[in-house]
Amino acid sequence: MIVMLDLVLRLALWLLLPPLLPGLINKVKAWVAGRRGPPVLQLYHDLARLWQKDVVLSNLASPGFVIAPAVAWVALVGAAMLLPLGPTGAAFGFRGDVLLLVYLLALARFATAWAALETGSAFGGMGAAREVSYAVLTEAALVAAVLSLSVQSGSITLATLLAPAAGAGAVLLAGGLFAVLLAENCRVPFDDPNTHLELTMIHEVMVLDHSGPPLAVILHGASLKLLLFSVLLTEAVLPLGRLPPFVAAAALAGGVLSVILGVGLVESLLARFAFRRVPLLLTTAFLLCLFSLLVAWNGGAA
Amino acid sequence: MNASLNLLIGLAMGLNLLALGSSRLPSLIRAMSLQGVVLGVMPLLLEQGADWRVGLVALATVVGKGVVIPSLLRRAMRAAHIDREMEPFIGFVPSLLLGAAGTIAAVALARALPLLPEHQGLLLVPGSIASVLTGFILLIGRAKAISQVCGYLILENGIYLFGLLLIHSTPLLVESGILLDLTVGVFVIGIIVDRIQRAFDSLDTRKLTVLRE
Amino acid sequence: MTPGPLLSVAGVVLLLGLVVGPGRPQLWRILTLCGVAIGMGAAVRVLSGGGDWEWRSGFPLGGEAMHLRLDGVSALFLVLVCTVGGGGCVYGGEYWSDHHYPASAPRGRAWWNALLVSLGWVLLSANGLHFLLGWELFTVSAYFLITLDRQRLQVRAAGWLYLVASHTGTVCLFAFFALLAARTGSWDLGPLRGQAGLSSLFWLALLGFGVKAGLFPLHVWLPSAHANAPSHVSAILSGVALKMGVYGIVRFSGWLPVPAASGWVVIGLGSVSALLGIAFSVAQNDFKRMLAYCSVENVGIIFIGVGGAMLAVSHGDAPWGRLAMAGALLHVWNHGAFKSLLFLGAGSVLHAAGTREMSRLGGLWPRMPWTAGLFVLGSVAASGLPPLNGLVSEWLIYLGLFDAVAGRGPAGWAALPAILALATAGALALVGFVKTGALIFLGAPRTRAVARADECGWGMRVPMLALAAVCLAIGLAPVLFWPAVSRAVDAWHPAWATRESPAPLATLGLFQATLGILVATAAAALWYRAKSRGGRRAPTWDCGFRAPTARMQYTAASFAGITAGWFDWILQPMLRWRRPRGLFPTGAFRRESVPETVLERVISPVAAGVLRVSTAVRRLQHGRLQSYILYLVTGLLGLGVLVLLEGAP
Amino acid sequence: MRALLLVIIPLVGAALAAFWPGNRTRPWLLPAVGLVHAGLTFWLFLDPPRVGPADWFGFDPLARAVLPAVSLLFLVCAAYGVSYLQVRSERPNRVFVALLLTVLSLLSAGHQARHLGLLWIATEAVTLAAVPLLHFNGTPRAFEATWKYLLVGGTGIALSLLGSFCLGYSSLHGGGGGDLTFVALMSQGAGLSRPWVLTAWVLLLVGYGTKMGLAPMHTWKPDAYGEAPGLVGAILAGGVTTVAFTAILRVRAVIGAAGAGAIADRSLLVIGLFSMAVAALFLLGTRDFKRMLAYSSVEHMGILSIGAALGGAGMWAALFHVWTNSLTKGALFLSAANIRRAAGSPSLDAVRGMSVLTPRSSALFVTGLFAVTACPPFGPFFSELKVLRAALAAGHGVATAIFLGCLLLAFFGLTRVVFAVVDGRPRRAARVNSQRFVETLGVIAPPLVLLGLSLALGVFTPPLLQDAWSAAVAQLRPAP
Repeated sequence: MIVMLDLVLRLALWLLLPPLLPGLINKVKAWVAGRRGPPVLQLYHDLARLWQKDVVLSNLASPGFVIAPAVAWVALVGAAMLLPLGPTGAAFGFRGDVLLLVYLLALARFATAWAALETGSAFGGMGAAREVSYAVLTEAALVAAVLSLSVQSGSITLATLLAPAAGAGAVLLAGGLFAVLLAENCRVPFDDPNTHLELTMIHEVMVLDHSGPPLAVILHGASLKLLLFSVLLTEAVLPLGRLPPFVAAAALAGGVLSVILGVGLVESLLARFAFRRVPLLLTTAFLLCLFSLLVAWNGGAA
Repeated sequence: MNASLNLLIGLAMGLNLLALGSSRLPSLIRAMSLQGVVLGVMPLLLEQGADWRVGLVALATVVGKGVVIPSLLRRAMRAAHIDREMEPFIGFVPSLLLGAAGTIAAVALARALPLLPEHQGLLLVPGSIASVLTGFILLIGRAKAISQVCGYLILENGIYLFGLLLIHSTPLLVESGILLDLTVGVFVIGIIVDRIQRAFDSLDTRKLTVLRE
Repeated sequence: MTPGPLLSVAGVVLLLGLVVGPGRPQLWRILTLCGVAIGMGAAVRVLSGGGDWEWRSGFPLGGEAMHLRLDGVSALFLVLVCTVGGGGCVYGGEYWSDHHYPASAPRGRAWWNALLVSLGWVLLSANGLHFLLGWELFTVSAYFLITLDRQRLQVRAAGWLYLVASHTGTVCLFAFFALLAARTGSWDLGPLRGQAGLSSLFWLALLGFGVKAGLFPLHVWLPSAHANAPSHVSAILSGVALKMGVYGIVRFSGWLPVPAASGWVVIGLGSVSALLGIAFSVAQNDFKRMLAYCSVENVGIIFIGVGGAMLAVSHGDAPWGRLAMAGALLHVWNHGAFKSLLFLGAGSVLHAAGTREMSRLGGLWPRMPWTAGLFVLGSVAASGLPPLNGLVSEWLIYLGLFDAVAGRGPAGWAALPAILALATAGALALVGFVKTGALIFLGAPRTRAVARADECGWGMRVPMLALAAVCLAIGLAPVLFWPAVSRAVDAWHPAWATRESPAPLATLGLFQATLGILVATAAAALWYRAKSRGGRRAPTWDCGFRAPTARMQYTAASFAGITAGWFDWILQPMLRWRRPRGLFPTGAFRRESVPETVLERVISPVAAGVLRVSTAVRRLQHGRLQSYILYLVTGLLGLGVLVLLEGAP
Repeated sequence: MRALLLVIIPLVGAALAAFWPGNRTRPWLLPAVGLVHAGLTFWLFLDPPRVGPADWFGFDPLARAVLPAVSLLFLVCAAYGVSYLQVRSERPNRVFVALLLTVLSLLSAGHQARHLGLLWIATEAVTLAAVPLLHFNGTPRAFEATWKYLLVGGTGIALSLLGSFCLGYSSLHGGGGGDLTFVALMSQGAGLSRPWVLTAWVLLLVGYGTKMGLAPMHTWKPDAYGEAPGLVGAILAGGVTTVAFTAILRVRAVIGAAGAGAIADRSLLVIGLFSMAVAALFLLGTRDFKRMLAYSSVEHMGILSIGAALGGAGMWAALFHVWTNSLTKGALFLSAANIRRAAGSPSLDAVRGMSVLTPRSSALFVTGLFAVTACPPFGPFFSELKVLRAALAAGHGVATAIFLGCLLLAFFGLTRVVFAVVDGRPRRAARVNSQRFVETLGVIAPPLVLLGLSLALGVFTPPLLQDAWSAAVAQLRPAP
């Protein structure tokens, strides 16, 4: 019973909280720019409206066009459920679940890119190609980060993996993972979620032809992914496992908020990179994670 | 006895050089046939004396190499209207020098090979090697089929010379060898040279290079 | 029944099929299916704990008494042979029918059975001479299967390349087995780990079997052969024949001692194959070549696992090696299943559309919904994504390697790059499969040929469905397959036999199954919601572009452009293009092709050099008798000098 | 006496053929004599006669180990010859048939010669008897080939005579009374004069090596095999080369007894490897499928020579390879002859797509290709692997690597040529020409039988045959 309740609460948290984050980011950006900005809860309104809206499908689209967003969303929810939440630990942890998390993210990516290609539009192809290509580097960085955490903790179960601090390499790891977060969630400087109809985007061009409930699912999934990465980053860097439960919970919340703040600030202060420089930045992120891995390896040996 | 034999061997070696140096086919054929006759006489001069079989071999050699083969060659030569070796692969002067060097090498080489007591002092081994080398030089260096046949026959003369060492201990081997070689000679000349002459209308081996990679 | 009678019946039935096959397709199909089913029975019996089977004949064959042996390792591969062999046989009946190919279809049936029998023979042989015998027969039958369509020059060229490459490998194996026989004094094979003097032989085996397996620098024959072969043949080549190379390495690294460096080399080669194989795969425009290169990647993944296990053994029998080997062996099955499925799907597309170029396809899903669905399923499995089988085996390998890293021993240094290579290769595979699936099935048809395409019949559909079922079964219930795999691992390294499964496969299976159910539910729900919200059809919006044409869609080269760009150093793409000029441009084009770099940049120049030597040497046979005599004299002098030198005290 | 019959019967047959009136019926003498000869050989094989140590001639273990292969090959080729000569009924075949039978007789004599001189006489006589067979076609190309065959072969045979003299002379040094039987020479052992023995070995190896076709003395081979009728090629490649090889083996036994076995083995190994390398390089580029067979033959002579150099096991494998190579090469020659006849040319420039015009011969040709390149289950696979194993057991690592490399290059070359002949779309000239050639049973069955024999020999090597090889090895390499 307790287990069920735990599960339901977690699910509720993961489903209800994410749409808040984009609103917060927008608030930060508005605040930096000195504007009022849209309401924090804007995305909730949008989602509700989209869910009610009619759907227009491309002539060329197969059922996969609608199914894929659902697949991606389930994959992201599954990944989120694997992630431990600070002091409460994971809903169900097992050896190697961290790899499953990485591959669930990949499944979500596969589905998103597939859906983008359904309509045969050049934009869809462009976005999908960029999405899957850059993900090669982010995935390498993510796995390097996981390796570094695993070396440190001697475990490959998320709950124990994320409990101790990142140690000496924490700063490197934080930098690397933050870059991965920005790239995976299509934020500046990799992508610009605000511009539309531009040839240089990733995520937005992939969902150009989606409408109504599928689009709502996609947007919700995107925000869920943002939360997922924020939590992952926070837990990877902060030694939550060593703190008392309430402090840990507060630290987690604070961590997520500061990540969001960071994203907002980056978006306000930086311009989007030219595309040919994106791989360079991602390689840097990968190298940061790799260095933290080496630090962890040597630290353990010493 | 040995002295007269050595004299004949020396004569044969001289004929080698003559064969190498002659540009006209008739003189080449003459040198070859003369050498054959000289060789044919040799068994009769060997110390051990001669029985009827040796005599037969001698006769066959003299007749074959001195008469039959030269006449066949001359006939082929006339049929093909050639009497001169043009543009040999190895020139006459180089051939001569090579032949001379070969003769010296043969003498040197023969020292490395021990002789039986009864053969001490005989020049058979160096003479044999020198003739074989001469034969090779002609085979390699001449363009006309007839010259090559002469080379082949001189090569066989060399082997014949060597065979004289053994003619009394292993008569069968030597005698049959000599006779079979004669047959080859006749075969080559009588049939093939003739056929080639008819098929190609020439005895220039430069034309016999259709089969190649 | 013990495996013995089963195997002999299977062999006889298959041989009977070989004999009657050319004339009677129906009977052939029945016989072949019976044969593989019975063979499968024998293998399953061994894998389900029925005990190993071993048999020695009283009579000699080729001067040696026969020695057959079916243990866990060979049974595991035998299951694969039977599965794909049966599937391909059914598929081939419709795909390569007598109606379409009256000349070659009968031949193809006979060679198919010859291939199956020789594959089984290789797996059973425990005698070096007989192993080679089966190995060569397998190579030759595969050659004739590849070149069934001998009229086409391309096919013949690909077949010849396959043949000579295989023969190169076989020559290495000649040396390997002959050396083994010379050192042990017998052709008999079996566990010989104690004889340390044999360890250096492993390098020969790696070379010989590596060619067959398609490890990276040795893979040169693979893309063209797999692309040009009839698709059911590609399926068995890629799904099964490559695994024979893996089998060889697994078999002999288990039976013979290996050098200390071997684990490092194998895991290194595996990583390189995985990364570069998939890099080439992503850059292809021909979808069968793409699948072929993807096989190079998967073989690389398998070798990462095998190399990891070898490292573990050489580092004190570390238990994580068991995981790596189990992952590798399970991946043998998995790759066999999903790659065969993909090749069969590719064959269906080829059959319908008549081209292998992705950039000439598109929009096939409404015409071929079954093929499209099954191809996507195969793609998901091949990309190693949950909830299908590709993930399970990769996950096992990951677990082993992560444990190696956690152990912080020297083996960790090999495991670290391997993990990164595995992860990167996985992400690249995703690029490749999204590209391939989408370009073939999604969007608008790019050429008219596509518009006439038709879905394949049930004869081709059923084998694909069966293979898809295998992918699903291993993905959703891996725990059912664990005992079989673990028996194979134990047969490889008996010292690990007592330990329990260290991987929570049951939990993984539960998670995968739940995920599968949730995906299905969510998809259905969203589909229903979309339908209820209108689901109106309209032209693709495409940012308001009014007259989109099929030619404006993304092409294969543009999709892969970013990733291929990172590998330009090895891909060496050849670009030919003409810019549009003037106000009314005409005749602009841009063609990009990716050569087989190792073949064209390394092997071809070497081959050209050898041919130059050959040409130079052949000039010596110029027809002049004088020179021939000179050669003879030279030979005489040469031998004289040799004897003089040798004879000198 | 029975052993002598092997020589006499074919000679009688030859005489009969020389006076046989009918051009159409005369070829039947070939299989008739071949059958008697094979039967007699088989009888002798099962029940070998006693051979006295001083006998000049006899069916000794070495003859028993090799001669049946030649006899078998001749029988099949003779059967092929009947159909072949019917196809070529425009040419008189009196000389051809008579000399083919003479060749058989002389081959039998050569294999059974236990005397240095006799051996030389038989070999020389075979050389001469084969001359008219080579120019059976009567074309200028054939005469050119014959001319080269005769002069190169003649030079070689002259050198082997010189070598025989040297060996004889060395025996005189050792106090021998001029007895040149191999048994007597071997019994003299180290008493033979060493400088003369070594000189003799070099000369004999070059001389008989020329006959065998070892590089660089192989130059006559492509021309002769390329221009001769297929069955003559098969007999030359499978029979005459075998005589030369047994000659080398017998001489090597004497050299070995004289204490120079290691030197002899080294020279055999070197010349064998050199032959394989040269053959492989030529095979890579040759554009004539009949010449290709000649180079392949050179390669296999190299393998034989290497096997002979590798001690007892190697020699055993070499004798095995004599069988497998003779039979397999025979099948290749006969099927190539069919294709050549149908296509009207042996050149790759003019021939392709023969699987359309002569499907059966092409299938046989391709099968023969795989058989000769050591593809199981045919015989060469087993014999070559045994050579390989012997080489590795003897510790010749580098030589083995070269050996395998040459096999590989040869495989490249052979497959290239054969598939070029078989595949593709036939040319018009070949189409027209091939209408005059019918693939009757008479021209298809012989190569098929040979392939079947090669297969059976590899898979089920008769124990009796294995014993025969072992006995021959014991004769040639007596245990010290």
